[in-house]
Amino acid sequence: MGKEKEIVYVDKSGKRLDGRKADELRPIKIKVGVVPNADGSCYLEWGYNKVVAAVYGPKEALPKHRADPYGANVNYYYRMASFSVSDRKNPRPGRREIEISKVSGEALKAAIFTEQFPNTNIDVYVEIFDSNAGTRIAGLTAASLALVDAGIPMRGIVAGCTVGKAGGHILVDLTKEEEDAPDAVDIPLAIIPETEEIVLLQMDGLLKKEEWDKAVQMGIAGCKQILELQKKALSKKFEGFPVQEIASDLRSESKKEEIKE
Amino acid sequence: MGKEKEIVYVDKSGKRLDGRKADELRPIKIKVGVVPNADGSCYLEWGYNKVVAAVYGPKEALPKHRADPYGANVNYYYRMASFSVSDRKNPRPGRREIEISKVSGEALKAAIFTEQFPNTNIDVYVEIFDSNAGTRIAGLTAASLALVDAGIPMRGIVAGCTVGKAGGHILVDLTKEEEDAPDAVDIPLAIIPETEEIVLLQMDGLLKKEEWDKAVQMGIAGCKQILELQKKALSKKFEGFPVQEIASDLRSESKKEEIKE
Amino acid sequence: MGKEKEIVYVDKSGKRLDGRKADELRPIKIKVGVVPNADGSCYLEWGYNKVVAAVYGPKEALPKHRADPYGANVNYYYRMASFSVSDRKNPRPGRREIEISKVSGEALKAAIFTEQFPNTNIDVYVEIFDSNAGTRIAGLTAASLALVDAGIPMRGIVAGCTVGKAGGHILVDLTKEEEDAPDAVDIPLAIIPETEEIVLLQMDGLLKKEEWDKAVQMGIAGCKQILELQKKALSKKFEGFPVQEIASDLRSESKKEEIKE
Amino acid sequence: MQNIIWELESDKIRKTVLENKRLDERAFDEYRPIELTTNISHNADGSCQVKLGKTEVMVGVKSVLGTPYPDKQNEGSISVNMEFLPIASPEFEYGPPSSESIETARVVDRGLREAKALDFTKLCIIEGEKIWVVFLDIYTLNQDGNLFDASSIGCLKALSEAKLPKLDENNVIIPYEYDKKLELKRHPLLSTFVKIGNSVLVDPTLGEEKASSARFSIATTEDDYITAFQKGGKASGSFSVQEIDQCIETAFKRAKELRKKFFGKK
Amino acid sequence: MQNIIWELESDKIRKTVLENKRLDERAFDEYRPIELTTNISHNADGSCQVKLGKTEVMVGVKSVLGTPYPDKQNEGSISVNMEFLPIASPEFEYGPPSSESIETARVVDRGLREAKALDFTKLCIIEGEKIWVVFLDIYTLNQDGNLFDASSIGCLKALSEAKLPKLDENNVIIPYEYDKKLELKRHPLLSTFVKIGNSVLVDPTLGEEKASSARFSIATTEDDYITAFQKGGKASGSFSVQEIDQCIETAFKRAKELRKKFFGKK
Amino acid sequence: MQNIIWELESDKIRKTVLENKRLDERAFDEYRPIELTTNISHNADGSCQVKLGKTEVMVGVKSVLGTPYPDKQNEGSISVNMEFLPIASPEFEYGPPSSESIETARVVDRGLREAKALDFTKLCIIEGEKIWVVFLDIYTLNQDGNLFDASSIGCLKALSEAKLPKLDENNVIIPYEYDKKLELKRHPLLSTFVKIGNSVLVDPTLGEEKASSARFSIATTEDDYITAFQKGGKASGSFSVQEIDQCIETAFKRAKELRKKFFGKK
Repeated sequence: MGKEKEIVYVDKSGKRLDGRKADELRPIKIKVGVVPNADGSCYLEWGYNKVVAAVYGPKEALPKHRADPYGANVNYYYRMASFSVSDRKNPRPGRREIEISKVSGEALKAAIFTEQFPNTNIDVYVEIFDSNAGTRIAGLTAASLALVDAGIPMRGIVAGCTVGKAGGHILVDLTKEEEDAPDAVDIPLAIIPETEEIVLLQMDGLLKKEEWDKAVQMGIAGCKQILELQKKALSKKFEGFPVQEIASDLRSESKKEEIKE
Repeated sequence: MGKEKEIVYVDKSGKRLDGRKADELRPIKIKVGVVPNADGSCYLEWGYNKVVAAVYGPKEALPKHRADPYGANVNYYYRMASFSVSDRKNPRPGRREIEISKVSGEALKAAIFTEQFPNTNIDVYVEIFDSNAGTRIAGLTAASLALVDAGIPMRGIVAGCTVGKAGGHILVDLTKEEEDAPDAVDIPLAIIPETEEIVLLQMDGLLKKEEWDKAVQMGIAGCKQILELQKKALSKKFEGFPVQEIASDLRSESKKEEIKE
Repeated sequence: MGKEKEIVYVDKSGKRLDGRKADELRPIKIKVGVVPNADGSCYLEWGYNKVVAAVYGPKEALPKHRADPYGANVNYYYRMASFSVSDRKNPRPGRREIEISKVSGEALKAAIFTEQFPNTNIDVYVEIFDSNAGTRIAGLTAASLALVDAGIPMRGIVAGCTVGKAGGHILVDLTKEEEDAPDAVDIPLAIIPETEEIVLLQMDGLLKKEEWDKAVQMGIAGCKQILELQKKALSKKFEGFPVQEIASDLRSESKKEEIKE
Repeated sequence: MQNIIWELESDKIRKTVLENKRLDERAFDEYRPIELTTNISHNADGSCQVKLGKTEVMVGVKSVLGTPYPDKQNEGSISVNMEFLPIASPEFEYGPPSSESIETARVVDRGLREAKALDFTKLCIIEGEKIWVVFLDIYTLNQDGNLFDASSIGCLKALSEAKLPKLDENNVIIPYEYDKKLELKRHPLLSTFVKIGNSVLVDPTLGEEKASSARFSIATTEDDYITAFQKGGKASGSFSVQEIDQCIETAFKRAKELRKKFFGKK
Repeated sequence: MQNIIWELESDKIRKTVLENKRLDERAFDEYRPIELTTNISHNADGSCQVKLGKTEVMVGVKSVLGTPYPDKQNEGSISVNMEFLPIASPEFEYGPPSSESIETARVVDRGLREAKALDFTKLCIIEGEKIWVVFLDIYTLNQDGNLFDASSIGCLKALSEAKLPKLDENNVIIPYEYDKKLELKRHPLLSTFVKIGNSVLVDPTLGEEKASSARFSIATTEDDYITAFQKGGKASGSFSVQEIDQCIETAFKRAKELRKKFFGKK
Repeated sequence: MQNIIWELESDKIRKTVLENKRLDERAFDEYRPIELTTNISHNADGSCQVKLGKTEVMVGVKSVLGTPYPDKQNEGSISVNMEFLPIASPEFEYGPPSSESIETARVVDRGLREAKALDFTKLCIIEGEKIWVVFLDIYTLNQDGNLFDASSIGCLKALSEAKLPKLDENNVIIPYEYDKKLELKRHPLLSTFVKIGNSVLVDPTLGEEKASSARFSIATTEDDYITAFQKGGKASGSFSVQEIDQCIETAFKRAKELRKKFFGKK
């Protein structure tokens, strides 16, 4: 093990393994309104990650004893296609998918005016067709737009961004390769950018308080970049343009963001 | 493989491996009304195949949201006993059993006046206790009689017969040995003989159009032979004879049929 | 096999492998009222066996079509913790647990005035956290007290005791080691001691009628000893003493019993 | 609806029993007629159809290759399973086995296993490596009570008819070829009783089961062993030691008759 | 509510068909436009997105190591599975696969397997020991009818694009490295028809499926074979021999066009 | 009914919190009393019963033999599972694990695994072939809130007491004989907070959990690492960066006290 060539996660010129800078996101494409049958939907590519999110509802909550008279249930289903990972995944949902569904649904619920829809269900389906680190955040980001597309009133769009550590560096939007670093720490983060409220936050690994302080600021900045892309995708859909494909080269986008901050 | 002794599926005198002719059925026994608790039932032996079919219903469809206000649901359950095949079968229903149940139920539904029984279920249970090719057709043939026994009004009795190819020959009612021919094609077929309406038809393998043309005619003729046996079994039951066992030596029957055609 | 050293299950002085006499029970501790959320509960140690029993109910039976208008359903759930046995147990309930739950629930039902609570469920949960032969009887004994603790009216307390054979001797309260004897017979027995009604009785092995005659008398005597311990535990709880732990050294107890008989 | 009909039936049965009679005129210690038909499936290694009055079950034996338990390196094994087919009763449905079907299968299984009806070492092929696991699968065809006893005799008969599959030189099963018959060392048979009022009745019909307050089963062998007890029953019933003694006596007598009739035991 | 809307839609479709027309103005033997996009997942060994009108499915291929069936020691295997994602329709839900999804997967599976579309001996790595099992997983993205044909062409295209993973010297898969492409020997394609009144329509929309009395599917190959039939449909419909002949003719014609367009077959 | 009672309780709790108080008079950053009892099961390799206020869980360790993951040939593994026993609450029922129990088990599991609390290479028996899989099974006995922290400390304590089973010369487990103790490299402990109104409370009771708008958990170690975050909660709540900083401070302080008290760490 000690003999393996050590990987340099950020080189002297500040470049990561894929050429990005520490605070730079991978290329992202977003298209709102892709599933004709759904009340709202979104297709999102984030690096190699490919996600389709669809929303059905609000609709009557059945069976009735699971209805909430104070507001809508938000049922979030995060699932990975069998071919979306390196080893074929068993099609049945695993414990990881169930946990991600739970925390993602709770994150969205924090942004939805659920009280306007008592005794209903809002079903949010997120399917991952290709993956390379960061799928839960890609899914949540797409799901947030599918909710807007479905006309569900929200206190703000939920925007997510992973931040973490690899090779001693704090980095946004880790790739699979970076997540496999021996000291890797992965911090999925989602906020309502307008208020900086944290609605999803998870973390595993060994992280010092000072590292967290730096990471959370980079993560929030990343979420704000995502928000701009989300808004752009929504305006394309709702200005009635015939949307074919929305390619946002994030590398140039993110440079602009850097200047703004 | 090439060295294996080649099997002659039909010999020079027109005889198959078990001595039958191309259009000859295996011996068949049918007995209607064998399960005291059921509303209708039938026991059927077809070569080595042994089937019990039972009908319960029409009865109130529960849960109510699955009731059809325009007519009865026909729920067909084809299952194989664990010991009915060469290797012990897992008792849980497999994908094959679920598919066979679906197409068999749809075949029967085409013959039942379901519209006379809105919001009800007609449950048809078919259990295979021994098998040697052709069990789905044996099951459907028995189920059709169980429905009549249950007094459910039908546009006609459904009669089935497998037809197929082995060793280049078009044959009715293939055995397991014939089904294992390298060029085997298996065509389960069921009709309402009076109108020649096809209510079940499946096929796998490599079949030329001309072969199909021949096969379908032989299959229909086979179904008509089956219908006669079905009628005989029903009349035994309903004429009130003390039925012990109905043995119809199909070999002699089928000779008569040949002459008729 | 024949070469293995033969185990002497009862030595010349009448002592068993753990020093007990043939009719002597293992040490038992009982504490009533241990689960704050439950309507009634009991913790019981019996040799190495450790059991928690809790009762919820009577409460409305749902779904309604499973309610009994003539009396309460008694739903008994006997389960073993994964770490309660030598090889880690799969957490899903096995066929053994389902059968034990069935006969134990039926045993308790014989003692409960279920007719006083039509259309309700009485749920009895029994979890085994450590085991060494006799867990079903330990569970039933604890469950009976949990029912009393829940204030459910009963014709009598159900008391249980295992009796059996090892090395040719009829013994009460077999240990795992005794149960593994080549000629072992295991007879779980539970009665309502006041009337000597048998409410649970199972047996496997090879037993002569004369052996049964002896066994049943020893078993009934064992059950009566248990009843005394059950009453003591209840009185501790209900006299309002601050109960910390009820340790009943059965060895001295059982000697007294011997004299009485 | 169904329930109301059974309630009325139960009342009638209880009244009749009070007059020391049964609806079908049997004596309290009298079985219904039993018919066994073997060799019902050429794919099974052994099989038996049982008609006990109107109750009917099918039993098939299939032996498959397995590995021994760590603590029984030189012994094969049996596995009894039971499916309550919905063919047999409007009260049965598909799905995970009910606690009733599990109980029946387990009582039959233990009855054979613990009575050492088979010499399990004869089911060992290679010590510590390869054994026979003999599956006994029971299917209901018509439910009219006492599935316990119908299953018990059906399994014993199917076992007594069963042959082990033939193995080739690599210990792979040769389909449809068979080796020696399984040899039964003992013939344990179950007898089941229900209690109605203060009476104890053998071989209950479904109606009698529903009218009863408790159930009790006993297996006995030709060498005068009791090999299984099982007390059950959904209502609030119990048995006294005297009642159990009475059941044991009937069970021994009845099992002896059945062993004579169906297994050629004197 | 949903049901009432579909009832009204069905009435409209049936009336239109009586006038020899379809709601979307297609001829009875006319397909909807088809678009295929390949290589949609870098983790899949091959993949294809299919749009057939508004119906949309995703297909991915993953080959995993397995052991051969006892009776096919020198052959690999395929396994087709289908998930009706609730993304695609308010009528779909998670849980055990529905009989509809099982039927679709099995018809596609048999269509490939029995037509010998692949040379299964080429999926054998070590005879009797190690083979490739090629998984084809189909996911619905939008349901507007005829999932059969969309799945059939999607699977065939994904297979035709798929490569086998590379193995190291110990026959362990090297992630993201690939060996040769899978080679297709035949290109069987399914064509599905429904019957509405006395008319037979190819490539039904969801509305047409719901308005129909029966469904019929046929797979055909470039070497003039029929390789699969499947009759189905929830309503009380049937087909005559003549109708089936008419379907066969259309199926051959249509499959030829699709093979030319998407698989470069003349 | 149940729901209405909880609604009233929640209102009361929210009002009390507005007055900077808790119903049980604790300070916002104050834990309930904790009691640990070890060695509760002689069949477990290590075990611990936790009482945290009225919340109670049982944890048992069982190590079983397994094979290593392909990418971790020289490492053993742990597996944390949690069962919400219906003994503990009228809201729990048997069946497939709820998302709540899965979340709890996974947070505890990752907390141990990612903090490298164990040296996983010491769980390797033969590289690439045989490893220990250490199962940690958590059972609820009474649910009064904060099952996260009760499970976290219960698992750590049970692990710290656990011994590996002894193996014979063929690497088969010798029942009830033990080898060395498992050695803990780090002692990560979870601290859980809820938000009620604008206040953040540590170690919530069940009532406080139900009255809260969001939940947040942090694991910390003796060497000043944060090793896990988990934000959750069923209502529409969120946390600010400042609130999280406040939680981190309390979590470090509290974990230090617990490590001192129960693990002899200064």
